[in-house]
Amino acid sequence: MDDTLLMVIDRAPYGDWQGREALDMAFSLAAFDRPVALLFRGEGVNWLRPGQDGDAVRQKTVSRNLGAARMFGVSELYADKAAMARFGLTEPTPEAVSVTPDPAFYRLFHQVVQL
Amino acid sequence: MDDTLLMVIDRAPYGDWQGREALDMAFSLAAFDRPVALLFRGEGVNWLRPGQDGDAVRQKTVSRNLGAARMFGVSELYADKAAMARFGLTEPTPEAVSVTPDPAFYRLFHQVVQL
Amino acid sequence: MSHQTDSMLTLHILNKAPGHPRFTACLVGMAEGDLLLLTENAVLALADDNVRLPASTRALAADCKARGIGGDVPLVDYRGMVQLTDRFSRIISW
Amino acid sequence: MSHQTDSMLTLHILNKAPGHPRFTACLVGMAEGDLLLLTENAVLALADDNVRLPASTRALAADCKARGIGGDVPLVDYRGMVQLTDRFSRIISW
Amino acid sequence: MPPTEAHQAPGYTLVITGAPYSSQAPATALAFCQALVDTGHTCDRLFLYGDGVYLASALNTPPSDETDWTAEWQALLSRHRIPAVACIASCLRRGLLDEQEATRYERPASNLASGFDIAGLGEWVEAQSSSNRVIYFHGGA
Amino acid sequence: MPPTEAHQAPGYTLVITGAPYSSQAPATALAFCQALVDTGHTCDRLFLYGDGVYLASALNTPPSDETDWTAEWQALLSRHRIPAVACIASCLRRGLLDEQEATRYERPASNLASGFDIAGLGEWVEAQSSSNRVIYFHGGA
Repeated sequence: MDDTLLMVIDRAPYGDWQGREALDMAFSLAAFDRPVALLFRGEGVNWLRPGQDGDAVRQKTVSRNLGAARMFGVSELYADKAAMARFGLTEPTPEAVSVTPDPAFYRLFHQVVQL
Repeated sequence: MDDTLLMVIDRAPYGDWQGREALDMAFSLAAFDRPVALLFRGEGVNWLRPGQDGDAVRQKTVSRNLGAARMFGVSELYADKAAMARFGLTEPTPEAVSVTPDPAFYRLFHQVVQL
Repeated sequence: MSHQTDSMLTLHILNKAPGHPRFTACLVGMAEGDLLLLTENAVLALADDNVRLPASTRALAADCKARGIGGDVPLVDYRGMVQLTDRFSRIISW
Repeated sequence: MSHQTDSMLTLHILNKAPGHPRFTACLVGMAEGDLLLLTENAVLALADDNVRLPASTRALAADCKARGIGGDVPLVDYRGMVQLTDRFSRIISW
Repeated sequence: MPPTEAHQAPGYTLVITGAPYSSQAPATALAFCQALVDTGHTCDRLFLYGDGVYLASALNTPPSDETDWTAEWQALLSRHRIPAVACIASCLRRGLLDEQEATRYERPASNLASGFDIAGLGEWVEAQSSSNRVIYFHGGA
Repeated sequence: MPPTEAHQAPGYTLVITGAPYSSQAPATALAFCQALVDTGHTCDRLFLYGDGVYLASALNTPPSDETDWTAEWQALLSRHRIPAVACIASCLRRGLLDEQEATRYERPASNLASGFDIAGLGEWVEAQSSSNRVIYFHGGA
């Protein structure tokens, strides 16, 4: 366990703003050089789906924000393995490491936050 | 099928205001002499639980509002039979008739509204 | 196009993600001949292994496109949604 | 009372109704020795036949009282909740 | 696809119960309303209820690269002379006030956006009989 | 039950992300915060984020027989000199403005309740290291 804060996103994109606002929190931590990781869990794995186009609903395409995560200093991205399979996201994504969000996983982090 | 509008409450009380605001709609219809019925479905059946005391969370006790429903002109109250059993509300309540919210039930009503 | 309405049949407009309790309640509440229109986060059901949708399902094109969802149900645009609300006089928003 | 904290153990504060996807996610995320505190609509789990709660469950008294929920887990008042947040340095709000 | 032919009036009442930035409801309803008028239908009124009243705040200030749903709705309402009513009980609880309510309750300001009026649930009851369709746009949670 | 003894400062940061009248979050957080101070703990700050910023509206006007959560929080904050900060990005989207932001964005009024300030997420980042506990009170949906 290090000092890293794990930000969990378990809501699908575009239907509400919770994931965006969680991402803003993660980016803020990174901007202040605090270690932060992201976990996409449950319906939140749909953030990682290829081929998104937010313009269709007049929102920003969230996967683009995500692409910038590493640039912003968010070092680790994780995806819920079972949820990826459930939503047909079987390919390994370049962005995220597949994990099982069990107690052992959560304990790798100093703090766990979800909105 | 008559002209009755069925207002469905499927959220538990006290955690949010959706049920209260649905009830306000039902009472408004009744105030204008429009026929209206209420269905408590899923977690919403907890509106019918005896022994509530909203003061404990500094809210009004919702079951009291409900007691006034007939007085306000809401003629029919229904409760989801399976959900009642699931939440240990096995006794027949004086307020509501147990039903199964299936297509045949919904078709008894001119309109079905839920918040 | 005629303006006949199917008086007992119902258009179910469902905008909740598949894990929401109301998603299941909607499917259970559908009668034969009813039509299901998936909007907003409900279109994720098209990619969800856990969900079996009725044959008479449509999905809002814009919401599918935003989320990168393909799927094999007919897509409708907002005008198509208007047409559906024209055709059905009974409409339930879930 | 000592102020020793169980450094790896976690207090899980859960306020979602039992049908919410996060309710299950919370139970799955709990380790042995962790404590579950049910608040707000989550206390309905005490009356819900579909839910099996871990042995180490507490519930917020005010929320139980408001909803007419009895149940057989220890109740804590808001001061008791403060004590729990004192005791656990790791706290997850679900 | 050919445009849907219009019914004769009476037309549609749209009810929004989800807030902008917490839900997609105002956005979906906007696109639907635009499609209504594009196909010659009449939108009799927009009714805001519950969290939907937050759409009517004149103070909503989204980032310049995000859609301003309040402004978009104001433009559509004005362009097609659609009356928009926010439920008074929902508004008062959630801090949406016109000048009259601000004065009545001695609050320091009013924030209701132009194009929206505050009124009671009677407007919604009225819609039940005067409109041909009442369509609800809820939050997603 | 004896009162919990207090830690020495640093104390608690409370984060509210659920709105009043749509969620119980501000109510549960209020009772928790009262219990904190009653047992000699320090509440370092209240941070409002997402829908939680709606708590900070000076225009919230609940019916007289319902609890006024904004007023209750203002009283508690003032009594114990607890700083309260609402996230600026959440506030702008949702129409919560202080005078400075109202002027900057040329909006017709401001509505931030006294006792609350608007600031960036830096305040929350700061809480991670300066407070001993950061406790979140979310909406229920």
